[in-house]
Amino acid sequence: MSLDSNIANKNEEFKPLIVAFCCNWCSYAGADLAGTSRLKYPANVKIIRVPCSCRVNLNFVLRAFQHGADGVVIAGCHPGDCHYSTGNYHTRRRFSLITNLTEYIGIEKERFKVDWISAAEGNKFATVMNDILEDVYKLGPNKKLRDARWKI
Amino acid sequence: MSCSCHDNDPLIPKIAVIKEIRVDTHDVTTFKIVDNFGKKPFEFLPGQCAMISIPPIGEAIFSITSSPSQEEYIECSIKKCGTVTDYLHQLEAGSQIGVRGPYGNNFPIEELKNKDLVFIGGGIGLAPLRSVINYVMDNRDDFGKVDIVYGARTPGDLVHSKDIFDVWPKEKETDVHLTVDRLSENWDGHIGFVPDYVKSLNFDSNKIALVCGPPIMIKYTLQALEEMGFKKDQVYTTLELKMKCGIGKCGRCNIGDKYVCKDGPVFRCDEITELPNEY
Amino acid sequence: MENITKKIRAIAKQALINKDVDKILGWKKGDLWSESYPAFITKAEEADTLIWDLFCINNLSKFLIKELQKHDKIGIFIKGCDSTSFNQLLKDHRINRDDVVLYGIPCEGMVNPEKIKKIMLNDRVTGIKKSENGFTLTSKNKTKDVSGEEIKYDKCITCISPNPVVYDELLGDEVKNKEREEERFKGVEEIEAMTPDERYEFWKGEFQRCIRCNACRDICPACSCVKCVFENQNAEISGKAKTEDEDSFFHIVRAYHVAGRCVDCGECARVCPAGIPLDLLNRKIIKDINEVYGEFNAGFDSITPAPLVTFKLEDTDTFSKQGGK
Amino acid sequence: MKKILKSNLPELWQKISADFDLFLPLEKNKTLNFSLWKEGEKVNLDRVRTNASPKHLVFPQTETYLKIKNENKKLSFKAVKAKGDQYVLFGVRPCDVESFKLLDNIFLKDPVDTYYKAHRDRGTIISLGCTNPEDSCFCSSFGIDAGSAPKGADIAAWDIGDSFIWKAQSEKGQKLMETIEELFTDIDEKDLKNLEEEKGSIQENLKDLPFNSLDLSKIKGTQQEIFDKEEIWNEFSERCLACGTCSHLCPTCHCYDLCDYKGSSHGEKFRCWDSCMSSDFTLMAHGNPRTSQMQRLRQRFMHKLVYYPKNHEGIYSCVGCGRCVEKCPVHIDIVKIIKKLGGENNEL
Repeated sequence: MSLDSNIANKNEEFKPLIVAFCCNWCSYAGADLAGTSRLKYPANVKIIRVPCSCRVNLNFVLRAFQHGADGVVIAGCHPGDCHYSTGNYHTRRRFSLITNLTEYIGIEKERFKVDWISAAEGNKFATVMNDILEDVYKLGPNKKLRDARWKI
Repeated sequence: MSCSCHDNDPLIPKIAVIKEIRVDTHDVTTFKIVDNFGKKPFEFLPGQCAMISIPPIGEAIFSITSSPSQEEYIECSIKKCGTVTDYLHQLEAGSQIGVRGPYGNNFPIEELKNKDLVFIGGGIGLAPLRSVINYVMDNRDDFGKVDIVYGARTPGDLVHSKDIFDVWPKEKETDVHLTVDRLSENWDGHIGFVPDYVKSLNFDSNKIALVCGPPIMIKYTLQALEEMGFKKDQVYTTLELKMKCGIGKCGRCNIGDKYVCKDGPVFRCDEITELPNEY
Repeated sequence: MENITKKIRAIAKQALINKDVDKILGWKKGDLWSESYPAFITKAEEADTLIWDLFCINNLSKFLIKELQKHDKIGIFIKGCDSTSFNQLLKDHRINRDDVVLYGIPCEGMVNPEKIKKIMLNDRVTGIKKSENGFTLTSKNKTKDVSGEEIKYDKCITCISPNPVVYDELLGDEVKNKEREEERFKGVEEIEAMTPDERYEFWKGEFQRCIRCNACRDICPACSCVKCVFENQNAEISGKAKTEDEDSFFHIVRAYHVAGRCVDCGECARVCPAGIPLDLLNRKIIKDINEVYGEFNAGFDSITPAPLVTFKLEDTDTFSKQGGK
Repeated sequence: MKKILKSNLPELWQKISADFDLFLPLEKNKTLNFSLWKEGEKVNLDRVRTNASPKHLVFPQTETYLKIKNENKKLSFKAVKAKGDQYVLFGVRPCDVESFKLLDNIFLKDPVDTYYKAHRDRGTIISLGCTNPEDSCFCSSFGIDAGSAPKGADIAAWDIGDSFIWKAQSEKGQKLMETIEELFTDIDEKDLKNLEEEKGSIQENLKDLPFNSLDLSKIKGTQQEIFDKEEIWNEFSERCLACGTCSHLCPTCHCYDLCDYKGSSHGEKFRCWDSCMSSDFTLMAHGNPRTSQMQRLRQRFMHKLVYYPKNHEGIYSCVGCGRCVEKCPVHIDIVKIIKKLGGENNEL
C-alpha cells in the first residue's frame, strides 16, 4: 500500500511539492478517509479544497507551477455522481485540452494528473498521490514556468 | 528643491511611519508622516506633492497639506476613493509606508507677497490650499487681506474643521466663508455651490485667487472670477492627473507640452488655457 | 481582381445612395504596393476609393462590434476566414445578424509581403501582377516569376474556407482550392514530436521575443470580451512585467480562452510584431478537439454550441489511464 | 580609420566577446533581433532593420528597482542597482543611433534616471551605414543621413564590399579599437574610393524610396489648431485597435509604468514599458481624461510631432525607422499622419 515513503526524506535536497485541488464532496472526503485509515501518502502534498473539480481553471494550475509546484493533481468525483450533476463533465472536456496544452508547452505529462476519486476511495487517493510523487521524484524539480521572483 | 530620496534615485521611496491619524470626515483622513527616525521626511514648498507608496499595493501622489513651516512632520489629507487610498485608510498609527518627493512646482509665494488673497476650495480641494494658507498665517504680515471660501457637499464633508471653524477666523484680517451644496439640518451657514457663492461675495478684482477642487467647480469658479474682472494671470489652480514617476518622464501626466508633475500641478490660468482641454 | 474591385465600388455606391446601410467596411490602398488597409466609408463618392487586391488580409468583422454601437445598419465585404469569425461573433452574441449586410468575396489567398521581400532580397519590389500560372514580381532592374505557393500566407495555402460560409450577396464565383487541407496541422505535429524539454525551449525562445503589446488579443475575433481579464488590475491575473513566466502565462491562458471558438484565421500570428507562431497554439487545441470530441470547425455556422460549452455523457478524456491516450 | 576583412569577422566577434557582452543582429526563428552573440549564432548584416529596436538594451522592458520585505508590519527596502557588464552593440543603423539621443533628452535630463544612465554608460555603440534601406524607411525627412554615422555612435562602420571600414568617433570607441588593433589593417586609396562610392550608392538608394519626399515643415498651425483637427484624428482612430504595438516597437517611445509585484511576504517594485494607446494609461480613481481612442491616438502623435519638439528645440520624437509603418496591424503610421496634417489630402 504505502510506497517506500522514506524516499522522500532519504536525500534531503529534493522534496517534491505537489499541489492537489480536491473537490469538496468526493476527493476531499477521500483524502480524509485515507488519513483516518492511516494510509501512507506523502506529506508534501498541499491540498486545496474546491467546491467542484470544474472550479479549477487554467490560471490556478499555471499559478501553482509558477509558485514552485513540481506536480499538480486535480481530483474530482467520478463523472455521473458530481454533487452539481454536470460539473465534472465540463472538467473532463476542459482538462482533456488543458493537459494536452501544458504538455504541448513542455510540462511533462507525469507532472499534471487529473483523476476521479470518490469519497469511499481512500486508498485510491493514497496511490494517486504516491504515484505522482514517485514520477515527479524521478523527473526532478520543475524549472519550467517558474516565477523567478517568487521565493517559497 | 532637489528631492531627498536616498542614494539619489528619484524613484526609490524612503521608509516612513504614520505618526498620527486624524479622521476628518467619513471618507477623508489626515495622516501625519515622519521618516524612520521620527523627523520630517523632506523639505518642501507649499503646493508640492508627495508620492506615498504602500508595497505591494501601489503608489499614489498626494498634495502635502501641512505648511512648510511645520518642522516635525508632513501631513496629507487623503480621500478614500481607490485601491491605494482604501488600503491607506485601514492602516493605524505607527505602521510603515514608503514616501518620496517632493514633486511638482509650488504656489508662487513671491507673487502673493503683500497682496490681498482669495482661497477658493471645494471638497478635498482644501488640502493643497491649506499648506499655503497655513504658510501665510505663519508669516501673516507679509500678506494683505485673506478671504477663504470653502464649500463641500454636506457639513459632514468639510475637512480640517478645527482650522476652518476655530483657527483661521481668529487670524488678523481673515474672513472665512463656508457653504454646503444642499440644505442640511444643524447647518445655519450659506447654502449653495461654491461658484455661485463666490459670485455673490463679489470680491474686487485686485486680489490674487487660488482655486482648487473638483474640475467642474474649477471651471465655473474661473468663469465667475472672470465676470468679476479677475484677469487670467491673477488666478492660480492645481490640476489633478494620474502621476506615476513624479519626475516628468513616464508620460502619464503629459498635457500639451507640459508635464503636470514637473511643470505643475500649480498653473496660472493663462497657462492652462494654452493647454488642450484634456484634464 | 479588377472586376471584383469594380463590383465592390458599384455595390458600395448603390448601398450608400439608397441608404440600405449607414456605413460600408472595405479596404483602401495605402502608399506602398504591399499595403491595403481597412476603410470605413459613409459617403457614396468615397466608394471609388475601395479596392480588392492581393493584400486585403485585414479581417473586418471585429470592427462591427464597435461600429454597430454607433450605426444601425452596416455593409461589410467579407472573405472566407472573415465570415467564419463573423459567425463566431454571432455565436458570442456580440453583434446581431440583421444589423449587417454581408457581401461575400471568394478568396484565392492573400500574398505575404515578407515572403516577397525574402525572395527579392535587396532590390526593392515596385509591383506585383498575376501571370497565367503564378505571379510576376517587378523591381527596378529585374522581374521574377514566382508561383502562388511561394508568396501566399501559410494560412491561405492550407485555408479551409476560401468561400464565405455566410453572405447576403456573393461577388464572383466560388473557389475550390481545397487540396492542401491535410497539411494544416503539420506545424503542430512537428512540435508534438519533440521531447518535453525541446518543446519548452522552443516556446521559451518564442515567448522571449514577445513585447506584450496585446496585438494578438486585440485583432482576434474570438477575443471579444467587453473587459479582458488581463486588463482587470485587481483580478491580479497577469502583471505587466515581461518575464519568462508572465509571457507564457499570457499566451497559454489566451489560447485556452479562445479554445473551441478560434476559427483558425491566423491573424494573431500575422500581426505579431515579434513573429511568434501563435496560431500553432490555437491549432493544437483545434487538433485535440477534432481528435477527442469529433471534427468541429468553429464559425462554420452560428448555431452549434462550442465544444467546451457542452458535453456528452459518453465523452472520453485524454488523462485517465483507461480512457485517454 | 581602419579596415577589417569580412572573412575574419568571426574572429573579431570572438575577441570582443572575450571581455564584453557582444550584441549583434542575430537571426533566430526567422526574426532578426539584437541579441547576445554566442559561438555559432547566425549573424545577418544585410537586412537593414532589426525586428525590434535596440531600445531594450538601454531601457529594458522590465526592470526591478526596489526589493521589499514586509515581516509583521516592518518594512525593509533594498534598492536594486542596474546590473550588467560592459557591452558592445554592433550593426546599429543611423536611425536607431539617433533614437538613443532622443531617449537621452528625456532620461538624462535632471533629475537623471540612474538606471538608464548606467545602461547607457556600459555600452559602446558601433553604427553601420545603411547599404539598402527598405520601402518604409524615411529617416532622411528627420535630417538623418543613412550613409554617415551620427555623433552619438562611438564607432562608425561602413560595408565596402569585401571588408568593413571602422572609424572611432569617441574615446570610448578609441579604447575599444585599441584592444582589437591587431585584427585590423590600414586603409589605402582604393578603400577610400570604395567608401565614397558606397556613400554615393546609399544616397542613390535613398532617392527612390517612396517616402523620401515626406516634408514635416508642411505641418502648419499652433498646438491648439492641430489638436482641433478632429476629423483627421477620428479618421485614423476609427480603425485603431489600441494594441500598443507601435509604442512598444518605436525606438523613441519612452513612457513607462511603475508596478508592484506581490510575493508572499516580500514584494518588488519594477518599471515596465507602457503605451499611451492602452485604455488604462491615464485611468485614475476619479475618472479618465482620455476615454476615446481618438484622444489617445491624438496624444501619441501630438507628443511626437508637436509637444516633444516644443520642449527640445524642434527635434521631432521620431527617427523614421519605419517599424510602425511595417508592423501596425491596420496600417496606421506616422507617415500618413504627417501627410494628412501637412494638408496633402491624397485619399487616405
